[in-house]
Amino acid sequence: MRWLQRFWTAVGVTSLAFLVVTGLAPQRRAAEGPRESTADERERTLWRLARGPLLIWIVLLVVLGGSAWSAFFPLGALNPTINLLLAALMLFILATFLMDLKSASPVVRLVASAGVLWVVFLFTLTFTDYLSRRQSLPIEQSRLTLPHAPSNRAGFGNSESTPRSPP
Amino acid sequence: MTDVTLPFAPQKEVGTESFLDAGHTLISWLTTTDHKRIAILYAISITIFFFIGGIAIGLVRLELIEPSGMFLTSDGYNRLFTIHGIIMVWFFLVPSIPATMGNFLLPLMIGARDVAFPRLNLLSWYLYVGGAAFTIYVLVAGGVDTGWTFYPPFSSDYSNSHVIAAAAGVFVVGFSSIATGVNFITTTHMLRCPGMTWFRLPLFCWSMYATSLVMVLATPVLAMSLVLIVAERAFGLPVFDAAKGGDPVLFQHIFWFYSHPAVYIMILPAMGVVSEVFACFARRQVFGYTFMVYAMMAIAVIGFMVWGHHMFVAGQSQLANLVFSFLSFIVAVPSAIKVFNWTATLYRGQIGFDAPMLYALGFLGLFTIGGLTGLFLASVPIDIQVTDTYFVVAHFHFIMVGGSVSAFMAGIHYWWPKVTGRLYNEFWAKFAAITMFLGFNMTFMPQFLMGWEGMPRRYHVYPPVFQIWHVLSSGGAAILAIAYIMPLVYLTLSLRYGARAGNNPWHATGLEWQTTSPPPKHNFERRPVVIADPYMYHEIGQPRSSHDTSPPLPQGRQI
Amino acid sequence: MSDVSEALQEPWPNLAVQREGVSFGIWVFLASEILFFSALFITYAVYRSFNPEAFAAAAKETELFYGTLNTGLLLTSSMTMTIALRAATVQWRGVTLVALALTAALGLAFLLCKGLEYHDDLTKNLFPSAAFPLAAPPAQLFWMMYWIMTGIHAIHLSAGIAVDIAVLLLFWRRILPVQGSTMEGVATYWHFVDSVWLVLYPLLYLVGRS
Amino acid sequence: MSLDQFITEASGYARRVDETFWILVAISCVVVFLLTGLILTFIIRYRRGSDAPRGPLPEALKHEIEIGWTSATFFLFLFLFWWAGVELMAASSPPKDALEIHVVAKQWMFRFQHPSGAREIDELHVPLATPVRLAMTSEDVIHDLYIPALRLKRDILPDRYTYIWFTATTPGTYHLTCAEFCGTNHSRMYGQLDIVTMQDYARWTTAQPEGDDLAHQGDKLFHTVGCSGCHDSPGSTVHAPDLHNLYGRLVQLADGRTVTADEAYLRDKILLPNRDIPAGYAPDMPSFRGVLNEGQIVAVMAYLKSLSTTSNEQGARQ
Repeated sequence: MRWLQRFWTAVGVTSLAFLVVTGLAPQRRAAEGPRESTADERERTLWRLARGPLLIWIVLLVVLGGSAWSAFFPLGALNPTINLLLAALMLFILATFLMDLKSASPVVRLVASAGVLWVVFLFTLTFTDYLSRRQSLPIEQSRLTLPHAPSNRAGFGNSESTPRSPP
Repeated sequence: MTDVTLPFAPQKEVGTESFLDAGHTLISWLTTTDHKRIAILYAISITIFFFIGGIAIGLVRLELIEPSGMFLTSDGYNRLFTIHGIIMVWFFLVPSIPATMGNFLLPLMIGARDVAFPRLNLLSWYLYVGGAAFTIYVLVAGGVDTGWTFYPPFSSDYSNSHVIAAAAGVFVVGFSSIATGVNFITTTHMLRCPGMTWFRLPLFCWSMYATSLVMVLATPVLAMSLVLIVAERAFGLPVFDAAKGGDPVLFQHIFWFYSHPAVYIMILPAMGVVSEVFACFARRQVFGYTFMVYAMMAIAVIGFMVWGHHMFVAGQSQLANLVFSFLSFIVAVPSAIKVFNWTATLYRGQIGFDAPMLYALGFLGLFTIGGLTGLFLASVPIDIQVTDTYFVVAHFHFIMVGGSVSAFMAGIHYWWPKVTGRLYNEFWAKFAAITMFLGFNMTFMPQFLMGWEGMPRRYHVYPPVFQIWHVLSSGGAAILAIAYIMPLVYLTLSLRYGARAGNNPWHATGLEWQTTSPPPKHNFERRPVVIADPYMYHEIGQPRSSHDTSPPLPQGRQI
Repeated sequence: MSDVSEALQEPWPNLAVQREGVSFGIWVFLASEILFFSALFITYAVYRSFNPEAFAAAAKETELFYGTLNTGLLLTSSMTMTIALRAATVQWRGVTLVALALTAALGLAFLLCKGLEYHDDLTKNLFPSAAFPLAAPPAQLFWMMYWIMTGIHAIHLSAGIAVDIAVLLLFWRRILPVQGSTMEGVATYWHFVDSVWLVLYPLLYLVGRS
Repeated sequence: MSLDQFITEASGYARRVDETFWILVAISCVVVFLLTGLILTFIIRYRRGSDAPRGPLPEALKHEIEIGWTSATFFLFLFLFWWAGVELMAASSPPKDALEIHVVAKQWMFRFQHPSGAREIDELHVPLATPVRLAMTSEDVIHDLYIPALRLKRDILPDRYTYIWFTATTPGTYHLTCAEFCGTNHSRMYGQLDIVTMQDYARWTTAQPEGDDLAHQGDKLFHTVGCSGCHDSPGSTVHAPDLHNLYGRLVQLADGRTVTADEAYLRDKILLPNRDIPAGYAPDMPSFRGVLNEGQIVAVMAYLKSLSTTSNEQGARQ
């Protein structure tokens, strides 16, 4: 693991160099942000800026709480469904309001959904295989997933004529 | 040739400095953010790797002349074909056309000053170099013997070669391809010059766009599959451990989710290149432009849904076999359409047989055979017989070497005057093109035959009945090696001794030909505007004399 | 305005296109990242669908407290990051810097909690090995997924924190103008890392609690 | 060694695969000749400077041509898919009375175990005109059993069963080999398939030195490794299920599900005994992973099967 140490050393040295360079850089004077003069106006601007994110934050925390809380009720298969749906809801809120997909151009939204669509390709086709497998399954599971399938396995143990004794 | 005056074509102004003259120090090259210089950095790196991979397979072919081997141990043999696969796939073919020609031409063709993120572009080259460093380390330290596919549990538990370093190399170079992909997609969307609508994009740009799509969406999955292999090998985590209920076949799913689309990363750019070349040397508009565009996008998207045809014998379910077989047949349709369209482009043309055209015609023939044998592999019963045999080896070499490398050569010869401002020796170029075609067929045709007869791939020693085919194949490989060295020589010589090319030696219409050769640092002296569809070669009408090479209507001009 | 001319970079014709381009480019990269994680999710999904009981039993061993606390920390950091972005768009340097610093602090707090949690997990021998306490072999698959998923997420978060601090310093020393597309890129990436955790949380912590 | 060992069509399935193959070859040849002909005609007729007439094509025609060849290719490919798919479906499930031979692959050899108990390494004897089913598993990495003459190939996975089956029609000696890269001596992992008449197969079986058939070996193992201590001693303090007549029966599990005690279930119980406990029993059986190797597990399972009166295997044993 020597190379790992070297790697971290390199990371450390680079970060230090970065800190030194930025720290020593000459302070340039430039126009300061919003030009509201009074403290009152600044406060109002701040409130206007932070209001949206704060609201979203509260909503997200509530949904998170609901998700954790629901996990303790014995609902069977409904548990993961609820949890994942709530996660999807949180992702949707996050992407729409905090990642600004709401105001993004259509093509940006297209790109974001392309990522998701390709995940759907991956899942659909992979599960096409796994949900219909009759062989090469984990041995202890093969019978559980396909209780009714007229599987190869049905013929597996039919030993009616298996041993062919010599005449 | 160079004294033809072109409408709208800018004359080389006094004081116009080409990108090559923008700096002559090594540092100026290593810190450049100019897409054209990065393209050249890439070109040099992939050429080096092409020849390393070539030497590896040269030794393999030499070894295979005797059924029981000549000078290698089995381990040595396994390491050679693995390194050949890893280098040729990830360090040559994937970056070959996109990172060199794509980098150089995409901004030129759409009239941009550079790619969208020039520093990211440079970073992508450094990532390539980083990955390359790992691979060189693997080579020097003793190699890796898993095959380029890294199947567990062999790669994760049983191999005692440098799997982790090799996987790290591929992982890093994967991010280089993602960076290129992100850059190209953003460039195509955001930086098209005025007048360059989507359906005026040259097909090469479309091919780059489609390729980038695949790079961006497929490569990360490969990266993760390698992370999982390393997690199992380095930390002992039971990722694909069947004894713990894990599934080694799952790795194959994840791996081929990248590695089949990767084939399209290799072939789509080739399709783009030959579309340009056919149009230019047949002096005709590409037949069915819109169909070509849709076909390319269809290949890029459907290409993601066919990976399972690599796993027909791997223990995949029968239903999945059928589904993947069906989708594989479907994805062959757009490829077939493209072949028909190229052929139809020749109809009623003014066909000239310059070197790029010879390479492109070679591509057409070899790609057709590669594509047709793909149908064999898409039908499950035949695939069961020929998969993991030399038939498959021959098939994908027809696509990747007969297809991609021929197109790569066609592109190099076509744009060489633009990049360097020099013309190469036409005779040697044609001679190399024909030698390459013949050598290629001699190498890989016998492999189809022995593959069908049952000669498995990755075999160090083999049944003597196949010796005749192996000898033929090795002979072909020798010819092929010579054919690949020839361009290296005459192209290098042309840098010094070649005639000045002029701005548009082929009288081509594309925007890249409307600037100087080599182009200035910011590509165009004045702002380019696109005024026409691509490939208006036919606009001039009937030729006035038998040797007429009237300049066509250029796609755009600088204002 | 001098800030604007500084902010405009090479190939872009104007600032508006550059802004859109950067945000577009970041999203293309995120699409790639989605696929990166999806390879983990498919592995998890396949294994869990074949070993539901073992996964439920194994997931009971995770530290729900740390998991939920960390989710809260990340959600809060997303909030502060958005405030930083909003402040940057009106060029309010002070608020941007404070919000960025808060975000980085929350990110580091997440990593600290994660470290404590890892420590607890390791004391319980939950890293798959010969000493692994749970009997059913597929339980090891769950914990394998746990370590890889949280590990890779932590690496992403560390990268996010590094970029966050770097931008903070660049803004603070006025090397980069506060107005600019840089901030948008950083914020979008940060939210993405947060989103990944939102998926990991129910997969790793909420299974088998009922 | 001659080429016949590879290319002979040694089963009906192989013959049908070949038919499909040659049809595809014929189609490919037609396409290649057509295209080559067209390309050659075009590049000669329309070479630069020739006096062949040129001119633009009518727009409408262009569109029709595109649609024409797109749909033609599509339907051709659809047909090919259907053709190959039918082939596949026809070959998908073996007859129930197939002769079952176990294959265990390891670096770098194949071990075959016949129902009679006969074992061989890198050589497989099978009777003519009898359906044979190979149940395959690996002890280490992924291997692949490839029998060119039967046009069959299937990966062999660790801790998994994969299957192929065939009915050989042409007696002779053929090649079998590993087709999935499995390490250093991958290319030396091969053997031969002997397709012999039923009489010869029987004679060969009896001539094998292993006197015991699989079930007898299993019986011995059952007692030597300690299964019988709990499962076969009525006086034992341990409450373990009686294994007589278990095979093939429905088993009620503790969590309410019902499963068939098939081979996979038995194997599961030997290796991972504390999953899916039958109703009324405690999860207290030790795992035999590492105690029994693949071959021995097969033998024990054969013994357990022989305890079941629903099969007539018992009769065959006596």
